[in-house]
Amino acid sequence: MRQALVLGFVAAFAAGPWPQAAAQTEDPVAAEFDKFRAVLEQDNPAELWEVKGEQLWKTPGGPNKVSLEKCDLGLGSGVVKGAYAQMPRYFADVGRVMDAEARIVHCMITLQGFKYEDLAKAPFSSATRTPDPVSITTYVAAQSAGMKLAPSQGHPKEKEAYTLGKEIFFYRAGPWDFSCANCHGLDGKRIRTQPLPNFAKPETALASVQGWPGYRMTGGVMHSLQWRLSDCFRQQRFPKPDYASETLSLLMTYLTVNASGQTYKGPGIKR
Amino acid sequence: MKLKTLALLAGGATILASCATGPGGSHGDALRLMQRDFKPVGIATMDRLKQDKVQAACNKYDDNPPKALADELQKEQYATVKWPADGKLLGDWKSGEKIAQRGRGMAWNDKPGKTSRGEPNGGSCYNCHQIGPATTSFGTIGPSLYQFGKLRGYGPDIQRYAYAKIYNAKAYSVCSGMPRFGHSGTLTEQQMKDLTALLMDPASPVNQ
Amino acid sequence: MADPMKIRATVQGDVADVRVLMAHPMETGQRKQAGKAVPLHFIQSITAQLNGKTVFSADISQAISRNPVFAFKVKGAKAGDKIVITWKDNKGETRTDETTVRAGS
Amino acid sequence: MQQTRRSVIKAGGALGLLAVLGSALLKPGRALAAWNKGAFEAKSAIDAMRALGITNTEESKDIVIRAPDIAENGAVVPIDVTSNIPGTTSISVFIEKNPFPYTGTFDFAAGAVPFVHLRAKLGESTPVRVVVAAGGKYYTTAKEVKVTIGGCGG
Repeated sequence: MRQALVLGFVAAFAAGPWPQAAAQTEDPVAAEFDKFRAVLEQDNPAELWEVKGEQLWKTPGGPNKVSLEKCDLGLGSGVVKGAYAQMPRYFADVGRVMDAEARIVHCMITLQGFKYEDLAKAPFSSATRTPDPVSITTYVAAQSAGMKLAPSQGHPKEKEAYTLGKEIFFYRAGPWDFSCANCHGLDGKRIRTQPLPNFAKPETALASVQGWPGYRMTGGVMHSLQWRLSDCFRQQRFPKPDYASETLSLLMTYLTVNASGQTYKGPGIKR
Repeated sequence: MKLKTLALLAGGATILASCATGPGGSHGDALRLMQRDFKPVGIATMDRLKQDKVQAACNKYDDNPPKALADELQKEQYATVKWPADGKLLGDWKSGEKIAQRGRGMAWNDKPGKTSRGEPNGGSCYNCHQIGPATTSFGTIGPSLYQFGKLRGYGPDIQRYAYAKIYNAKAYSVCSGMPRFGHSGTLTEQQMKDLTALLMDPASPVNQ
Repeated sequence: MADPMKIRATVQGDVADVRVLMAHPMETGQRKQAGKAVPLHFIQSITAQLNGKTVFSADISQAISRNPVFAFKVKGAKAGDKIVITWKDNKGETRTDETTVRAGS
Repeated sequence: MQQTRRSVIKAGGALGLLAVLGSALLKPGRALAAWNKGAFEAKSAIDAMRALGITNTEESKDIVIRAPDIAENGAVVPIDVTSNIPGTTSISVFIEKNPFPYTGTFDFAAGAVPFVHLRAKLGESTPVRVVVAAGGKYYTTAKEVKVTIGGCGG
């Protein structure tokens, strides 16, 4: 009965001025997921890591026993509010574009004295351990909740990053001939029951950024975009991208710029 | 060690982008970055980043190459199909159903021909296709295969089409989003026969 | 020591809406890590007090999701009241956190 | 045997017939303060209920279960239970097809509203059964939740 109503609603709006909204409600399964995703987001375990990340940011740590409060996320030394929504961006001190987590890792190395090799050894969360950069990224991301995504595209290197990121997104290779676009360059498709938003289109690109860092229901762990993209390459049957590498920052630039101007809700919940 | 860190964190300054056009444009610089930033893991070796003729053509033409080129490549791809020596194309649909359900294999922690759990590689078929009526959690990237044989007939030509499509999807549509399961060594001959049976055996639930 | 809970309590009219996030692995004993089963490890009981009086309590199993989330409601609460929540797991570990009821918006 | 028990549970009102199996002397409400190991380790909802002393239940439309028809991920299924039955003192949840169906009992005292939000693991598609203790009696209802394969499966 309810299903019939939903379908009727969709039919009424299919020819309306909001094709995107229609595409989202078309699938009753997706509609059910959306409804309960909102319930889950109301109390998101991600908040536990926001608290932890804030502590890690503010407490002296690492071999140098200093906090990260001098870390420049692009808006000046120590400014966290709004920084995530404007990343990836170009950093003159490293001569390249960095996403939030890559920048945090950079600060942990340069300010706190950590070694990249140590941070990159097991950079992703497991059931029993959440690496510090993941918690810190969650905290930093939460400080941009409700803000419009505005990754900077003013510097030539930022424009170049977008172009290169786009090429990486569309690069078909590997034993299964996959590019990112094979799954995420199509409209209104799903894998199993999971919707696959088209990240190449501004209307649907937000889904590539929204909800990350995210509390992932599978395994009950906190993951950032670094993990998401890395694991996509695993599923793509590619070799493994280095943690916090430039390739990942470039790909994130492509995705985030496509979603520019849309509101970022902060850390989310993911399947 | 320190050099590596620097390369990872500040490397970009040294690589300049040429004027890339569309998604199909020059990816020389992007590829160079990927070759620097990706590392092999187990069976996922670095040569997986190298494109073959089909991948390169599809990339270059945004999955829509000129007809003459597409025809030529499709012919080449069709020629790669190795037909079973015993001439039989239909295996066991029950085993085919399991292969269609399984989505593992060929990734970082998997072994040659086997998943990390020691099962034979899966075909990931349900990820993209509706197949048997019992599974409602199917993907929609590919067309529905429900009643595949019932709708198309159970004759030898359709059998050969199904087998060859699984073996090398690019033989029929050169930029198809479907992997080349035989050509890439993902599935064995027996597995592909079992999948063909899942689609073509009149007794398979797919054809009920 | 276990990580702190995150508790939110807001009052609308005279009903307080209490929502709590707990950091706990809630291991079912079925999960394997490196070929070995991870032993059962889960919160067994929870009590919540409003100004020292138990209002809500629960006995739960390992089927509650990892990093548990609960919400409940208490009538007769007002802004400034104290909510104290305690959990105890099957290994005897326990954690207590508190918050003050805030006026809802 | 288990299948039979399950159909009995599905039959709902028929559950009352099982009263004779348990001790009719046990009073509703949790008899012991201690975590009920026997109930939590029971492999069927019926056995768990028996261990809890729940032996006579009545189907009720005054219990509202809000849970997804299809769960996006069986590892985290949000469940809201509201009892509109006057005098409700506790809400118990049984995920019938889980290896250990008894998931928990939530007790309300001193002004607590008979409502709870929880998130549970569902191993497969299953009825989620709720038993409410109120005014010396037990009331029950259930909701079916479907669990499917979500992502790439790899």
